[in-house]
Amino acid sequence: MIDKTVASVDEAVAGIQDGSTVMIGGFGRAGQPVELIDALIAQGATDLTVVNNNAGNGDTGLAALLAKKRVRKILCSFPRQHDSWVFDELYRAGEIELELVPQGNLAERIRAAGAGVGAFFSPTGVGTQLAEGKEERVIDGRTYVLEYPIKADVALISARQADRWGNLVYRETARNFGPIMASAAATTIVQVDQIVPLGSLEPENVVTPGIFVDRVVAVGERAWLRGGEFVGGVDIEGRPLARPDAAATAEVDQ
Amino acid sequence: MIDKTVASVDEAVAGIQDGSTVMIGGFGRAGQPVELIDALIAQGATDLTVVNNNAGNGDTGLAALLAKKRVRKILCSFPRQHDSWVFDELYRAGEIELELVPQGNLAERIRAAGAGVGAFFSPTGVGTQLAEGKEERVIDGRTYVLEYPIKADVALISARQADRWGNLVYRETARNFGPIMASAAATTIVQVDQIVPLGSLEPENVVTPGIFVDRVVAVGERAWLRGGEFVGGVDIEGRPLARPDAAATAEVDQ
Amino acid sequence: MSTQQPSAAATRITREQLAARIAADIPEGSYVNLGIGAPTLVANFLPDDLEIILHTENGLLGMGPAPEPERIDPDLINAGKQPVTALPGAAYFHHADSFGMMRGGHLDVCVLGAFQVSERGDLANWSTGAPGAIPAVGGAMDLAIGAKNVYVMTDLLTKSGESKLVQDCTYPLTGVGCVTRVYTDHAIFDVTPEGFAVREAFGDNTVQSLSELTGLRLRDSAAASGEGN
Amino acid sequence: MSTQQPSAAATRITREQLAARIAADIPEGSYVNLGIGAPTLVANFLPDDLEIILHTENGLLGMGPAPEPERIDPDLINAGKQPVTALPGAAYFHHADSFGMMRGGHLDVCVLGAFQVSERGDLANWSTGAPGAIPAVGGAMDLAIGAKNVYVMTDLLTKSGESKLVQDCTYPLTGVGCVTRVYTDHAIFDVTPEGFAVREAFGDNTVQSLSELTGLRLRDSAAASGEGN
Repeated sequence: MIDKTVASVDEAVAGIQDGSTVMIGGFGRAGQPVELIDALIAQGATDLTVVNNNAGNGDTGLAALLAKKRVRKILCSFPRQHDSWVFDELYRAGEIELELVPQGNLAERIRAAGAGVGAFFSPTGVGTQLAEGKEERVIDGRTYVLEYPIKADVALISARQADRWGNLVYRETARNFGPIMASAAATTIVQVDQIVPLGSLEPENVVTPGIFVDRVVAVGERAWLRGGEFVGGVDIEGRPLARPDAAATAEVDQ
Repeated sequence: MIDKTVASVDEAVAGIQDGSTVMIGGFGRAGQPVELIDALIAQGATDLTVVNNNAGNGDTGLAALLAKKRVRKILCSFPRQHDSWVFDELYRAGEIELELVPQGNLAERIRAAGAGVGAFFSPTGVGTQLAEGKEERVIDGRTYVLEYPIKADVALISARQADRWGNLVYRETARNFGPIMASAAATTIVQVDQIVPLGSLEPENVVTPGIFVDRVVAVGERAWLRGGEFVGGVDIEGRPLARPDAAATAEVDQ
Repeated sequence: MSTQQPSAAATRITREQLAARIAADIPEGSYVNLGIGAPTLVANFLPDDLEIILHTENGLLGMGPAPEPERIDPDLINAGKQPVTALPGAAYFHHADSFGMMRGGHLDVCVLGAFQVSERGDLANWSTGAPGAIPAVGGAMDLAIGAKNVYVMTDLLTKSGESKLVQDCTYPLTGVGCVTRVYTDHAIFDVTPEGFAVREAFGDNTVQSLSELTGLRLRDSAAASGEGN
Repeated sequence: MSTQQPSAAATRITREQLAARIAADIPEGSYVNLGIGAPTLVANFLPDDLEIILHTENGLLGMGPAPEPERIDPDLINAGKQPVTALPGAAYFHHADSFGMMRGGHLDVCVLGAFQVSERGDLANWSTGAPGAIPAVGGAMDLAIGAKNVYVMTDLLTKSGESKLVQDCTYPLTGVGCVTRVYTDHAIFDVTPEGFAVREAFGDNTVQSLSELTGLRLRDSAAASGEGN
């Protein structure tokens, strides 16, 4: 029997090596696999190259990994945000290397890695600083730059449900980088709200087929759902609304 | 109000010009938009370049379009089948031009057109007759050939359901080329079993977003479904099983 | 580059008026991406009785307005990471599909902010190039080259009075020759092969006064299209 | 190229035995594509108590056996356009995703037929190059270069007694250096940097007798891997 589920986030991230390239899903906080990142921090791997759209928000998740100085280099499209103070400080101190990639090239380069494309000509970034030194070619009268795949040793992503074969469905815009990162990493590790019995996911609606997934761990339902239904009552960071006593613990709540 | 639905297949294919490049969905008979092809035959456009995985089956659908000598050239991966006699005869008589493309390169070239990729390096076909004359490059120790997008003026595809915005869901392996062809054509025309009210299709499960779709026409439920549920009772060509009186009309039944 | 003292400001429309003006130019059935910042305002002026489908590059077509506070859904955000809603008829997709949609030219309109736009339609809106600044580009470069019509929404002048319409951008480029039209608080400009043409001047502004403000040779769109002078 | 009279045939196993032998080499949890024709037989010998996930390149993972005749579904077919079923845990996807899965190296095993396999692992299986024949390639070239392990399932000899294992393919190539292992009715051969190595000889066949049949220098896999001679 194929069973890709593991019992704990610690088991899920076991074996990640120092020096690995780690893709981390999410766009800002949406779809960010916070529990897996926390487990990676506890696991201790360092000298990592991280691929993410951003460079961490607040003090949790990816920002916490950065704060521990486990990340040598980050590939992303949008590091500077109102709550990216952890990255900002490291960058200004010269303690982290940045490869800035336009968001669509980032996505397409990740897809290319998963789909066995050796390189591709993209119209994005032509004539800009971010294409300097890259090969250019005019095709049918339009100028393109040659972009190469981004592969990873490990992908950490978040989805809503999985079965034991690793089939995944996501939720709303939290889908973002999950499907393409799952395809581009040697080992794909997924945190989900819930593991459902094989056959529960409608084959027409599976977004990431299990072939791209290696390990799945259930971390419990997100705070704004109950039994899979949206109930709300949280702010954009997932913290409970209008409960004064909740403010103190809000920083670790997503 | 956006309403991409049209009342008839004739209206759906109106305006297709002589000399157009027409993508036609389907893998063999699965997903082949037979009613739209019949309407195209009636509409009369000729000197067409057709993009399809195959080159027609039996005497209906794409085969019938070929038999009318409306097709100057076909791009496909697998023209020769046990029931491709129409194409076979035209090809042997030198009356149709063939560009043979490995299936995965065909799919990726169509996707590239839809996704604005200028060209891409594919490992498929390297060192074979089908890569002769193509640019080669070694990337990270592996040899690739450069492949260019395939665009079309029109795509004719088949799906299960659409809403008036043109959002589509498919059925099983009849999905095949539909989503990528929809993205690669200037005008995408879709036949569906059923048009459903806006909001009926779950946003998580939409396979082709309406942005890729221009016209939608309902052609009625396929013979092996009833109320959306599979009931069977047909052969692989969609003809009713074990009903002797049905044999005479079977050829036009799909 | 011409500069202009605030005290000598020509007639200007407000940012809300400008957003309404842009909204009025978007036909029903358009697929539209509104960039982060001021362009987001345009959504507030799209007529309720017209269906215009909003795209957000993080993976949604059919984006609706912000939810009530108690209905905020952290999984449902726009490119600016603000809470949004999804309309009936919406669809979700992953990032490669979303940016393929943009890069493939499927969006009818995108509206972007700008630091500078050149007469050839070059856009600079992602970096001031200031030393020590942390760079961030996001989807700006993809949007700039992807949509059929790239509209820029901006004040004509910087706070210090410099024209944002320029012969050549001095800030780092976002895209080359990509801008179709510039909507400013003073006037609307088309980017033409012969440079900027004034499509519509607001209030007391004239082609002449706008030329003085921008320091650029400007043409009259109506004249350019042969409809008069 | 060596030829062999049928009357002098060495011990051969049947096609069903060969399919069973291949099936036995596929570990549980593998993602497998079985090519059109003889390789399809392998599915019949995969143990019911092991989960091995079959891929069909027209857009399905988790392919099950053929349906009962009255349950044939024209929308649910394999790459050979035969009716199939979908198992619990299946997933559908479009052609670009399906071939990306293959090209991206995500399949563990694919099993293909062959006209010829060269000592360097070149595969010829799509065209005999006969003048006037209508060419058709389908997904053969994608499968050949995509899977982690490319197994060929074939008779060792053609009907006229020529070896299908060759120094250099004379038929048009499907893929270069792509074959991992060749399962034949006489023996199993690994493709190694030094050419074919006999992994397992069936019945009375020996490295020596197989060398004679194929006209090739063959090595013994056990010897090659240092496990003895």
